[in-house]
Amino acid sequence: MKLWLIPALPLIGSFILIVAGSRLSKRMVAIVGSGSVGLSALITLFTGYKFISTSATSFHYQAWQWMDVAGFSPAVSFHLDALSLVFIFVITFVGFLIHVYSTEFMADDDGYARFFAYLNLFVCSMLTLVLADNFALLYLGWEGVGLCSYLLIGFWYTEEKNGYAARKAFIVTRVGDTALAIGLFMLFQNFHTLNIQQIAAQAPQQWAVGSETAMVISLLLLGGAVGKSAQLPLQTWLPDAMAGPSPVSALIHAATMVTAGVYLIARTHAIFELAPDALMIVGIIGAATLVLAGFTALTQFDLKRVLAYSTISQIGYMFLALGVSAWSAAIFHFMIHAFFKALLFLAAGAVIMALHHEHDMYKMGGLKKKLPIIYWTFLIGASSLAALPLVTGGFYSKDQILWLSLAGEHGNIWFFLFALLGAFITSIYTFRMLFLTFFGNEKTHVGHIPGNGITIPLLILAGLSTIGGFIELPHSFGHFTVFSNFLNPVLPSVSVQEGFESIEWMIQLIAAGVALSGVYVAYIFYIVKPGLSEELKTSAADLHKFWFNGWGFDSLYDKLFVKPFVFISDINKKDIVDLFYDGLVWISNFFNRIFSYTQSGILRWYIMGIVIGGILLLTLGLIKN
Amino acid sequence: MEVSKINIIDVLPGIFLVTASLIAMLSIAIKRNHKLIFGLTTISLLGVFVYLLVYASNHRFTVEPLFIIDGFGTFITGLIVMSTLAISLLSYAYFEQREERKEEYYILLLLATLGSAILVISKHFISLFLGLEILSISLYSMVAYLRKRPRSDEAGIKYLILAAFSSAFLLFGMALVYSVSGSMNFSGIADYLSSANSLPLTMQAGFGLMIIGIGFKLGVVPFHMWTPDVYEGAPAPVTAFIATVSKGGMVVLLVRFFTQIDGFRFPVIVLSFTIIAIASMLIGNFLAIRQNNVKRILAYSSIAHMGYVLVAFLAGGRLGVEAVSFYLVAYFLTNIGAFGVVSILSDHDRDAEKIEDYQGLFWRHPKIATVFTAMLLSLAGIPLTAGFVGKFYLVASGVNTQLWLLVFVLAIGSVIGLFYYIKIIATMFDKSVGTETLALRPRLYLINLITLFVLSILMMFYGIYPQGLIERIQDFLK
Amino acid sequence: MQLTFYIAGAVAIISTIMVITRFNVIHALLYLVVSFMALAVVFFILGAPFAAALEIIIYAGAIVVLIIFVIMMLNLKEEAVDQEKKWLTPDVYVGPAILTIILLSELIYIISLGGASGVVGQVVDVKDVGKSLYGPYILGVELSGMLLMAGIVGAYHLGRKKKKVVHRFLEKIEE
Amino acid sequence: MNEIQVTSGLLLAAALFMLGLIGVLIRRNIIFMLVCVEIMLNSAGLAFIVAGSKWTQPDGQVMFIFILTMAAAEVSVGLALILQIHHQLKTLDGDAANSMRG
Repeated sequence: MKLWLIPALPLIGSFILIVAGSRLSKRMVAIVGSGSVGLSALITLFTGYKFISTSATSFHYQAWQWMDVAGFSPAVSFHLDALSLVFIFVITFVGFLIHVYSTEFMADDDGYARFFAYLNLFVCSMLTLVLADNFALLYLGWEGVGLCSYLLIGFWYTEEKNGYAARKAFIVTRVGDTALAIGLFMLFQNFHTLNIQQIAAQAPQQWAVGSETAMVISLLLLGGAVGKSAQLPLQTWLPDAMAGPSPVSALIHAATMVTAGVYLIARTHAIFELAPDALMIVGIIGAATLVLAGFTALTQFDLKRVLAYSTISQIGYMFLALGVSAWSAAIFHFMIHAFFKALLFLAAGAVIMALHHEHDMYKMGGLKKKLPIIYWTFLIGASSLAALPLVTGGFYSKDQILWLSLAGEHGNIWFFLFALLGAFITSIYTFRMLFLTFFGNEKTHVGHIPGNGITIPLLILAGLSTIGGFIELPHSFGHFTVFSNFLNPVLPSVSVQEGFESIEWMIQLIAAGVALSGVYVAYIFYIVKPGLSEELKTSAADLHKFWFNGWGFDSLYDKLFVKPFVFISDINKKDIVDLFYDGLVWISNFFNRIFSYTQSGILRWYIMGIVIGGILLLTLGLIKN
Repeated sequence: MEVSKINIIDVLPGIFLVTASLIAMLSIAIKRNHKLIFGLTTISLLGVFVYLLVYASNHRFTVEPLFIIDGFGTFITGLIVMSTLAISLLSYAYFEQREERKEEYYILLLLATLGSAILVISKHFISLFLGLEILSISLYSMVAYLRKRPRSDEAGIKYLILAAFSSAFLLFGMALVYSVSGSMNFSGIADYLSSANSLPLTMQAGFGLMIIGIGFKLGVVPFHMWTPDVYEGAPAPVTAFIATVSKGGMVVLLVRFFTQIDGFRFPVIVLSFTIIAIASMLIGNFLAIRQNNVKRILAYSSIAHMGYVLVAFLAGGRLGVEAVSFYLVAYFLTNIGAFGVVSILSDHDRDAEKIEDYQGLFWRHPKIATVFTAMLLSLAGIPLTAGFVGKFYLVASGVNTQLWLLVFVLAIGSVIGLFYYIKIIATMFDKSVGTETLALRPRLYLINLITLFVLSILMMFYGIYPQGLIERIQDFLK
Repeated sequence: MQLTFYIAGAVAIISTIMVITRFNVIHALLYLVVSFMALAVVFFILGAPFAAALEIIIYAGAIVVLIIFVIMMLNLKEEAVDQEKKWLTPDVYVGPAILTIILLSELIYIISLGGASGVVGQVVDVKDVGKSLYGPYILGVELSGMLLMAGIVGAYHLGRKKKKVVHRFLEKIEE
Repeated sequence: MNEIQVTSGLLLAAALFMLGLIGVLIRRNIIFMLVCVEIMLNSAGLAFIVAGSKWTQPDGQVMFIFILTMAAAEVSVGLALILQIHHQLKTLDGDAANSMRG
């Protein structure tokens, strides 16, 4: 079992690139950068094969125990079970494809080696996060992901707005991280261990269902998850994070970072199940986010921002699934989403690159002919995102969530309706994007025609996002449940409420209908009568603006937090806390002068010191006696 | 005569060292040859170490009435022997280039090591005293070894008068203890104390006077004033020896003595050591911050470090002893490394002790500067160095026994300490190139360089993977 | 017995006071010999005849003679006495004296109250000492040999007349 | 009563010890300092003999012998050093040897 190699290889790659990157040729950089992740992916395949063939429930590997002192025993040890296997599979494979894509995409960039170093580190952090067997290591990965996202979003740091976006991502996610850290402290306080498996095993014995502590801890963990996964109310960083290069966006959105929150909740589901109210909140956050983000996506004109909001919305689906205890459905959607979202981002990146870094969809169009491969793969990804029935992976994964949000034991009609509304909007904005970009007249000249480095990953991802759906089929399609069976040892399956089995086909029909009608609406608005959308925009200008600005969250936060904080900092320019440190310095210097005086170099003086010490010791003895 | 009772095997390390020093002396009588005597010294030290590795593991027996040979003692003896080996490797080039008669140095080095090794295994006032004095008397001459340097003589005489002076206190204290308890054996004193309900005043005074003698050797406040002057005046390898082997032996003795007599029962003793520890941690660091002489900075920092060690000593128990052992390993490694850097950079007339000598060192001698940086970071206790793990161990033992005040002062002291360690590092990275006054000797210093590399690799290794060493220590202390 | 002890003790103290206050080193050393002899008497009274003999032979004999030798080698002249007079002024000795008196009174208090009661005077003769020295403490004797060796090697190295500083290439020729 | 109390012996030792101590503190001549340290060591030896005599054990005298050994070794090294210093500094002033400080 060389489990530790999986995160170690990208780390080593990153290390090599940091140390020697400037001396290596671009070709070598590409080989080291993507090769390390590729090897990881191979080992993942091998490990996965072994895992399945031995039908083990978990592998455990302790790579390195730092020390074991007085009960403090930080160790780098990994735990592999079905859940983390799915994650590392997605991370390494999608990550690898993104790396390959980047070798072409970033070919002309000066920071080539730096880019791959960060990218490798990103993958390594995420792998550490999902493989960690204790929360301390998980937190390390968690922060590593945060750091790398900061570095990568601000990759083109010469432009001020990129730096701003990077800082925003870092600070906003920090809010969640803080909550998570407090939650972890509380966990340690309660269980005296940070081992995830032990905590999961002990939690049901220690807490009753609905226990207050469980509730508080769950909410704190949720806080962390919400921050990283860009859910309400901490979603504002993600759209700005588009400032980074497209492969970075793909990596953040598909394989790493935003899914960390989903992973965290799934991983700690034992705690969440003890706090049904917290679980309910997870569902509500998911439902609200998916609709909110969907409406915002409708109004964006920047290609990548549409995709960003769509990610927020899709993660909302996963949260909704988690909220109704449909654990494996959430993970299933995560996987499929990773495929098609990576595909969409990479394709979008190719489009943007072809159009000389033009992001505005209204300035695109007619690319269907010029970039056929991109078009077809993008179409597959878009259909999957819009969950077009039967042929797309997205349909099967999203359908499962829709179904369980209604019929699952924690499901209700409101969740279902929100999810349905979300699905409708999703297919509208998805096809709006497709139509605006690829159909109609060509508005910008096509420059760079993508080569193999870009098209091959796209084709593979397109394949995966189609085939991927067929590993888990609903009851009405033959009830093929490889995926949820696989996850079952880790994530309990959800039971369906009485009397709902019979209407499953109806729900599927509705979902399919909604998706198709969304496509139709988009078709009407953007192909048949292109003027119609403009009319709508002007007639409801305020609403459009409101949606366009992401429901005004940014300005709200600006008024609520940023402005007061700046105000306080203005008052406190000479930091009060600094006084303490200045004081320490002053005291040190003061004592230094005094005691330096005693080091006079005169022998008799030193003897005097010893005598005085002796007198003090004896006097102390006499007083205390 | 009942001489034959002593099992030769038990005291073999000591016999080995004695024989080595005798052979060294005889070889001088026949022909002076630096290389030969250096080789002899290193080989015999290696031999002792290998013997300790192979034969002496964690068994425990006593050689009545003077010695106790147990895991703790064996472990630290091994550490001492290895440290002396490293120091003698560093000494070769250092003394080779100086036109002194350098051969006697090795005899003294071996004898001093013997003294320290005896301190480590002694369980009786007589062996304590003899070990201490063998160590001290060898050190007097080692400190003043370079006779061309007035500073060396000055340091020598200061050390001699003060050490003899504090030995007198130690002896008087021991006499008082003996007069009350009727035994000079640690276990005899422990028996007396366990039968007595309270600590008799005379005995208490005896302990107090003994603390003066012990405190002097450790260089803790207020018996610390000799440290900077002696460190500065002594040749760099000798300074390394004083900082590590000489202090380490005393630490072990202190731990053994007070653990055996269970001195922690008596609040006045604990209070005395607490005050000494706090004063050492603070004053040692305070003294260093505006110092511009690297050797003196290291001297002041060693005062503080001994204060840190006292925290674990006061915590006592298994964890405390483990912490002391680990800390000593880390402390030995880093100090020998640091003084090794000083000695490698020293030229014919003076040691590289001014901070200006280090200006821009990184751009002139990147390897040496890197080693020195690593050593300083370890002294400062930056994570992933042995120093950090050692310090963490100390804190853990302190926290475990709720010595909050001590732990707090330890933290404050470390923060202050960071300042002057970083100051040296910053100086080394200063791009404005310093004066190239100190020339490295080619060829000769290769052996030093290799030693330094080994030391720094070990230091990093124990920082990244301390668990092996921890288990080793636990195994020895079983 | 008791009276002899007190007289010898008084002599020892007085002569030691004389030692530390003399300006001439040789005078001081002569008082030191007196002090050691008085102590030898004390040892004898305390029942340690062997120690008494050693005190005279080694301390009063060997060590003091050694010091006198060195003083003669240094060839100190009359100025040295004047120098000592200048050094030993009240502002030099008042402070230390006060400190020492504090320490002494503490020790007196502790010793007289501190439970070290009992009488002394039982003779422990050479035979006992010898048996114990070459019995259990044999290793100690060996070690004291090492101690002396360290002293001899050190003294030899440090005390050797300094060579004229010659260039390293010329050194061989001069030898 | 014709017996000598342990305390008297120890007090004599303490008095001599303190005289030696005061000598070290007030004399600037290094030879004097060395001599005074010898006085201190000697009085410590006295204390050992008193204690040994109290318990009628030879251990006190054994220790005295070792102290004697150490004193001899120390004086020899010390005198050699003093010779050195006299060569170097042309003085025996202990206070003059203060080139290292701070």
